[in-house]
Amino acid sequence: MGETVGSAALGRWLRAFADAVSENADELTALDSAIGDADHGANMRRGMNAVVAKLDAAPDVAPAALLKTVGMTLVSTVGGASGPLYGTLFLRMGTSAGDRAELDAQAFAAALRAGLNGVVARGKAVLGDKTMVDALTPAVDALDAALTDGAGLSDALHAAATAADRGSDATIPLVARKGRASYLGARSAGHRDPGATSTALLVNTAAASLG
Amino acid sequence: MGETVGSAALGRWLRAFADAVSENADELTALDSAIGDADHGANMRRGMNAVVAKLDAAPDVAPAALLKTVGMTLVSTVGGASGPLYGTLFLRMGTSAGDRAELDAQAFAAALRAGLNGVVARGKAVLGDKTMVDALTPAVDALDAALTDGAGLSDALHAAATAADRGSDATIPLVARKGRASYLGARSAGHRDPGATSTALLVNTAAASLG
Amino acid sequence: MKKLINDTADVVTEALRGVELAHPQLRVDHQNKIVFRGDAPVRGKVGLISGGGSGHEPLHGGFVGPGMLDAACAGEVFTSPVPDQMLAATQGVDGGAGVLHIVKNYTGDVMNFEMAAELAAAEGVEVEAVVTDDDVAVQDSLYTAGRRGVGVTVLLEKIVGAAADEGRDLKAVAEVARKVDANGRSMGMALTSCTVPAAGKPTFDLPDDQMEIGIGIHGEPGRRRVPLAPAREVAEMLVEPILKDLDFTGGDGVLAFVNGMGATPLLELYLMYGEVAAILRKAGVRVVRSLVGPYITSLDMAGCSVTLLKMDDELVHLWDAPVNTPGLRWGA
Amino acid sequence: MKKLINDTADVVTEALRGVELAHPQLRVDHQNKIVFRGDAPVRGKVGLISGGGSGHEPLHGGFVGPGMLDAACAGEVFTSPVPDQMLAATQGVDGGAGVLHIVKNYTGDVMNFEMAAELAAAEGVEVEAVVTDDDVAVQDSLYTAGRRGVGVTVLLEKIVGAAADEGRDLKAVAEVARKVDANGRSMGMALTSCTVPAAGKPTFDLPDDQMEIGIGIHGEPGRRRVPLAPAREVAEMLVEPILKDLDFTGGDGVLAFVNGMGATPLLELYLMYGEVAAILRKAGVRVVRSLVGPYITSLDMAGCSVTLLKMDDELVHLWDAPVNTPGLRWGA
Ligand SMILES: Nc1ncnc2c1ncn2[C@@H]1O[C@H](COP(=O)(O)OP(=O)(O)O)[C@@H](O)[C@H]1O
Ligand SMILES: Nc1ncnc2c1ncn2[C@@H]1O[C@H](COP(=O)(O)OP(=O)(O)O)[C@@H](O)[C@H]1O
Ligand SMILES: [Mg+2]
Ligand SMILES: [Mg+2]
Ligand SMILES: [Mg+2]
Ligand SMILES: [Mg+2]
Repeated sequence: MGETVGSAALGRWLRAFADAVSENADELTALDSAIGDADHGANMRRGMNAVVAKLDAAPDVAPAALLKTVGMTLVSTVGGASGPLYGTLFLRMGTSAGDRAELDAQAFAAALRAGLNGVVARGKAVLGDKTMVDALTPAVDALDAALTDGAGLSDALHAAATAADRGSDATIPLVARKGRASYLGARSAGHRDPGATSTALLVNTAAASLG
Repeated sequence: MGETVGSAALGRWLRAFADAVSENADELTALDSAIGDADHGANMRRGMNAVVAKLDAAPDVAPAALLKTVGMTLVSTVGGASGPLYGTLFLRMGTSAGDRAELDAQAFAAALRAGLNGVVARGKAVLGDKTMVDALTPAVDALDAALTDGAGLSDALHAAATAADRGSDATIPLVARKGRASYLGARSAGHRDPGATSTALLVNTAAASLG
Repeated sequence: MKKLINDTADVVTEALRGVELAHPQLRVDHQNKIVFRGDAPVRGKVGLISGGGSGHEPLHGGFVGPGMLDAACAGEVFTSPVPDQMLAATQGVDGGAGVLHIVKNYTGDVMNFEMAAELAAAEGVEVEAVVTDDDVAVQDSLYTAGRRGVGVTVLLEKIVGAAADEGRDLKAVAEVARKVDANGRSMGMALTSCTVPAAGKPTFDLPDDQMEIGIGIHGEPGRRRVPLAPAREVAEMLVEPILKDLDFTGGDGVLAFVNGMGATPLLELYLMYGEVAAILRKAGVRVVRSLVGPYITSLDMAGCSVTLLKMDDELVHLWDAPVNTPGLRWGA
Repeated sequence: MKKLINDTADVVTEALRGVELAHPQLRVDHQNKIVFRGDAPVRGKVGLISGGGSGHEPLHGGFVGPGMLDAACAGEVFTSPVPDQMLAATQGVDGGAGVLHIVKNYTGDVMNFEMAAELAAAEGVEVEAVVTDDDVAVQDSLYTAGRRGVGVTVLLEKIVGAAADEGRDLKAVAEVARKVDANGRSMGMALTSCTVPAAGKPTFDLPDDQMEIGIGIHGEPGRRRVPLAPAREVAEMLVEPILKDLDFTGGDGVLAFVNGMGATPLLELYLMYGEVAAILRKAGVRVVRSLVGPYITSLDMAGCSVTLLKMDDELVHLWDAPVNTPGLRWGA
């Protein structure tokens, strides 16, 4: 633990996320049953299991390489909408990490924002479309704001996690305009978005394992 | 009503049988669900509805012609195992009736026995195979016996009906050796045979409407 | 009951209307519920007809066309057609070389086809009948109705259709048919019951954790009810009694046919085919041809059956010959 | 859950094993879950690949072969394949004339195929993509994911396959594909839910007396839930929105396609086809070709969809051209 994030910390985070996905896979799939095709839990679990296997096989790499491996593994194993989106998130984080051995709070926040921008570029969703962007955007904003206010990384990530949870909650009343749920039109309202839910897990496990 | 059976009486009998089949169609099908293919009620109802339509269209024919029409109508509309069997029963009764305008008790009994023989010739079932033969054989035997004992047609038909019911009951413990139920082997035991059940209805309606 | 139908009494009639509209190369006699090839009777060719209760589609109507049947009689759902239909079909396909009746071994089918053959003979048409009885789930005995005709019927209609197309005479065509029946064996299973439209509810109750092994194509209960098992064990339960009944090793190999009962998706049928093929390989049975899909079904029953047919050069040649029907088509 | 499977994680892998064994003319890349025609790449011919989540069989793997696709990528059940698979398929079918990607319009499929196209371009393979989006159940708008790709995909793969077979170049083949998509419309319905193996229970609850109109092929809920109705009313509910969306009268007529969702028997599909044809006749729409059967399914869902495609001489000619795949075959 500390004010910077290196490969060991990233590994802890990703393993914690993998555990959270596994524990919540049935719930994620249930959410996807309501407004999608009942596979988001299975997709994310398959992908994160593959990520953990990669981490086990090659633990000692720099943050950029690690994040890119995670991204490519997700792209190659998840499929569906979440594969390219989560994959792009980590690929862009890797690019943003550059050749740093450790990311300080600012660099980590910048990487996460680069990831968010990648998700938006790939999926073309805007805030309020009822997607993972609705959890990720407020989380990245809260992280930046807390750091600007002088908070430490840990406090800032906890603020981000709270924002991600709120963003996930906020998807419930929305009518989906992107992804499979958009086929439902008005009937998509009243259901939590599965991708926003898994993204909230991602940010919460970051708060628990980083900083 | 009387000691002889003419076309009017035959018509009453067949209409009564049609009504009984219709009322019991669901039960016959349920019996056939247990050890067959769930269509005996539908088959017999379709056939007897067609018979009634024929009777309505051409009521004034001699017994032989009437019985042959009934037989041919059943052959042409029922299908399955019961179509050829019930059809043959009535076709042979018609042949046996010859050119009589009225069948006395002996002639009626002889006709029914001819019908039974036709069923056996067509289906090759013997007593105890768990088929309609198990209801029809004791009924014909009881009819003959009662007439030999000096009973009137009405009493003799009531004896035949009782024997048919018993014969139908007696199929319950049997293992089927003919028809679809034979595929079940030992599992056919414990179920009443649908064809024996409809045959008992046939003999009971005869007792109620003839003699 | 959830079905895409109107009145339960009209299911067969209305489906035949759809068949006629979808397949202009076929002709439908609506009164007699017969599907004819459009050019029947074919002069000089042995006519092939079959028929049976409806609910097994594509069997038989979907197998009418060049290289296979000349006509098929549709009975009510799961009820044999009547002799009048069979007689009309026989007369309609008689091109002067006689007519073969392909009959699945069910009491009703056999008796109705017998009556039809008697009527046709009286009309001067030469008729032979061949009865399929390939279902090893049923004990075969002189004292029962014998084995049911199931999957082999599909293969037989194709192979015998090719033999008739080659111009063989009625005796020779019937001989090929009997050879196919003698060399084929089948066994089926169900995960769920079918629902006969007129009955309105499932024919049998099958608990969520049970399956029926040895099921017939009319939802007739099978050999035994057992707990759900993985596909590879199901494949064992179907293949093992077939291999016990007839030696399929050696010779010119077999045609392996995994059939869907109606509600089982192709994904599962291919998975089952993989399991069946693996068992056959282990047993030393060489597969030279295969067929996977719903070809002889049981309405909306979920489940499958396995059929093996011993092949020889003649049967392979006839199997590969062109066929052009809605249900099976190649080379044409 | 009652399915003929082993482990839920192995369903696709094991089904592909069965596909390979049942169809020696195909080649299966098990690692990448790709079904290839055995002779791919075909020199000088535009390569056609498609792919998507599994569970829609015969789509897409069953449509691989001469006259149709060169390869199909199988994703997990209802989950788009990944770019690695699509790249491997693209490279495997590239005969020097470029490769067309046929993509059903789902966010996941589109994004994965986009990534694959970027990778293929980097490897120097010329790629065009065409996206099918024919489902009128879904509101079409710039601000949503747009319409789903459903039944038209089947027709497109056949027609475009014939165009590629004729030796047309990539641009021309893609143009035919876009023409088919622009002229086709579909609408589906479900009587029951499907069950995704990994989920283990039905995707949605549909009461015994209700049906879902406008369903997608992944069990995505549709336009509305209504009480069960006779087939002729169901046909109205499907055809009417299609005719409202595009004028199908006049011209060279239409191809009418009644598709089964997986668990609906052929008997009902033909009955539905009769109803659809009757409505079209009344509406002045002339049917010149037809297709009836389960071609783009949704696992074990009961229900059907209707697709209409406006034909012209070119499309009729391409539709009638020979095709030789497990799922569609004629003239070869
Ligand atoms: N265009 C998009 N932009 C951002 N996120 C999206 C987009 N489309 C879908 N998603 C996210 O993906 C999630 C669904 O993922 P998943 O179920 O794994 O894939 P699929 O929809 O292909 O089955 C949705 O809940 C949503 O959060
Ligand atoms: N060989 C036979 N001889 C006499 N009766 C028979 C024979 N086979 C079947 N049956 C009778 O037919 C009945 C079944 O009739 P039905 O259900 O209408 O025909 P199917 O069995 O063709 O569906 C049986 O219950 C039995 O009584
Ligand atoms: Mg999903
Ligand atoms: Mg019956
Ligand atoms: Mg029957
Ligand atoms: Mg998915």
